[in-house]
Amino acid sequence: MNRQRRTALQHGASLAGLMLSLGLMPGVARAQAAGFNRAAFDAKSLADVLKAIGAGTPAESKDINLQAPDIAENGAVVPLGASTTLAGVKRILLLVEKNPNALAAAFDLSDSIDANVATRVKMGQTSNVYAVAITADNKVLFAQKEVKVTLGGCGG
Amino acid sequence: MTARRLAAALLMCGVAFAAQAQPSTADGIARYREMLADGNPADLFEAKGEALWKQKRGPKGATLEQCDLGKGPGIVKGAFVELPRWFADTQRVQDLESRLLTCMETLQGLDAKAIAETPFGRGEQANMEALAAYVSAASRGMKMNLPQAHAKEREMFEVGKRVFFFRGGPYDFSCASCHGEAGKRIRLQDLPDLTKNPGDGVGFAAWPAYRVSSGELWSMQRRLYDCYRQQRFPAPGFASDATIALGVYMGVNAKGAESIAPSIKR
Amino acid sequence: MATDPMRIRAQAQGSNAIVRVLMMHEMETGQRRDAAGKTIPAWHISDVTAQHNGKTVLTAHWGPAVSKNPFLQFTVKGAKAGDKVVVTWKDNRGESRTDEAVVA
Amino acid sequence: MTHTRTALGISALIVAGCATAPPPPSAADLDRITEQVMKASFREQGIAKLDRIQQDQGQAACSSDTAPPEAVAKQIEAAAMAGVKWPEGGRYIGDWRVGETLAQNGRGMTWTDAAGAPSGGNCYNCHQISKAEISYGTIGPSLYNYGKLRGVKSVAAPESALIVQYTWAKIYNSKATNACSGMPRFGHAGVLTEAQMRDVMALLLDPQSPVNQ
Repeated sequence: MNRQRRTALQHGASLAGLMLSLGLMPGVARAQAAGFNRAAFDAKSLADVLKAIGAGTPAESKDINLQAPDIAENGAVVPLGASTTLAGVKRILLLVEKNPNALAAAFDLSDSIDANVATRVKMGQTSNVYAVAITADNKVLFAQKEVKVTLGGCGG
Repeated sequence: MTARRLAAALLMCGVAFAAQAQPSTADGIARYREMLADGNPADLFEAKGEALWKQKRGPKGATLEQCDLGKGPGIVKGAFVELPRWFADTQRVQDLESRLLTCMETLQGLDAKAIAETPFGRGEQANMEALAAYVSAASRGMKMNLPQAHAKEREMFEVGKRVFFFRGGPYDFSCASCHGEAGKRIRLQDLPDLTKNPGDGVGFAAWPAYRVSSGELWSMQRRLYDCYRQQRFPAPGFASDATIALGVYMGVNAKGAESIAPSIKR
Repeated sequence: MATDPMRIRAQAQGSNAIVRVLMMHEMETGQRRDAAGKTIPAWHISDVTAQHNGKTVLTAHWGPAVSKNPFLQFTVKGAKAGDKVVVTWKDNRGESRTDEAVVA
Repeated sequence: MTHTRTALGISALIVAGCATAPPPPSAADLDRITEQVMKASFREQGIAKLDRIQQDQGQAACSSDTAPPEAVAKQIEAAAMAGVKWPEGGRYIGDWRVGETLAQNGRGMTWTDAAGAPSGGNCYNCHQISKAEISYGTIGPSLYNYGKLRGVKSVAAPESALIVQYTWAKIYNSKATNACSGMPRFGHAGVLTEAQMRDVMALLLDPQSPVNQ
């Protein structure tokens, strides 16, 4: 239990770092949000980011609903979604911990969009995935889940 | 009863049952497939195929709208669930792809031989797969109903059965090695028993399909080509008689199965 | 402009509209090598925007980890049957594609 | 009536010089047509040459939905057993870790593989083997606890000799014990080398292997 919690906190810290350093924090760099943030998507791993920065601690939250399968028959297409009933969510991020670049997708939501988005991502191997929600008042909340990627048939 | 007693026992031990309950692998995979079913990228290929069907192309600058897929020129709906079938004009039993090839040649003036020799997913073969998606989609929800009235159709069924059971290659595999018995799987992939009707939307009634692993739309021709690759056989020619005979065998066996093509597959 | 159209389905549900989008794109990761061992450069949709009746309501930024032929689902609040939804994607080569749908 | 009409029809056709509605082809005709269809339909690609669809006796005898006659099956089994090459120096057991990697590996001998590229054992495609791997096939029987269930406490012990040799023969040429086995003849067909077979043997039989935990 303790070890799990520590791991979660570690991930949390690294996530905050990733977002802060790369101008993804709402209010920090609104203007940048309009364009694709190269650096954010180049981050090689959560650990890399953790090393570089250490600010902000996102909290794991039951209010964030991460939709992901327990097991994926093929890592090329893994459905991932995030939703929350919390008010004022401005941004949703979807990450895959063990991918070469952790961040898969970022969504900037206007007031007209429900905090409920879904897409599909590639996963190179079994990994934790994260859904992160950032509110207008800079609360950073996340949910995580392990998705098992199985080996395929025949030629595998 | 036993399950309830077990649950009670676990609770008494202070262990939350829910935390222990691991959904089975099969349930997990089923859930994964369910999540993918809504939003099948095969839709993209279907749309592309429809545009190609209606587009004037080739040296003759014609559309495929007069293509006879077996139910008369221009009739697309219901054609897929009756293919392969005998065609009097070509004096051949043809499957969907070989018939499209005929139409591309006769109506549009395209070079059928060159298309047959093009690798899958490239050039006109990519168009062929989109067309296959479009034509099959027009029969979605209909039941497989291949004709067997013509002697050549019956002959192709018998030949197809023999091809299906033909063992060869360094691994001694035939189609039947994997698809001759119900309830089997390779790794986690369920294998339909293609010697009988494997059920609605399974096996022959599920192809063409969007392949998640390659992100491409595979027609039955491509499905068979890759089966033979994994059987360690030499390569079957595109629209060759062996592949068409297999189509007749599997299609006739699937009589009454509801077509869900183009589906989505691992 | 990219030639292959998107498939956009926008369905009214209560006072909202659920929008599902499929886009035809390679989404090359930049991690793979070709037969000669040369890295195949990343090629992916980087930006997606959605408009509801002319107003931008959603902006997404994607890396190459989004699957080939991407799927996107979102929900527009206060959208009703007959409203127009426009989706645009842009990739890292500068290609783009815009398609629209009417909420049904 | 029907008979007369058919006879008349045939004579009329002979006059016309063409043939329609001939009697349905016999099983032998269909075998011959199938042979022609196979020959005309396949082309060599990469390392997969056309000799791969030249069937040997065992393949031909097991190419229908009915099993070959008992006598034929026995003959195939005896010939296969006689052809088993036993390992040099009686060394049957290698490294189960390498065996596990081989069992996971489903590559080799397709037309997309390079000539001479080592093949995997393909084992998990059809068999459950170690408990840890949940992605396993069910075409073949479960091999979990293979050695343990057969009482193998030491692979070198004399009482293990029979099961060790049986397993080697099974992997080398599955037809030695079952004429129409669905399993490739790994040794006979040169899919696996002798060293690789030793490693797969270890995976199944070594008491230290996770298969026997």
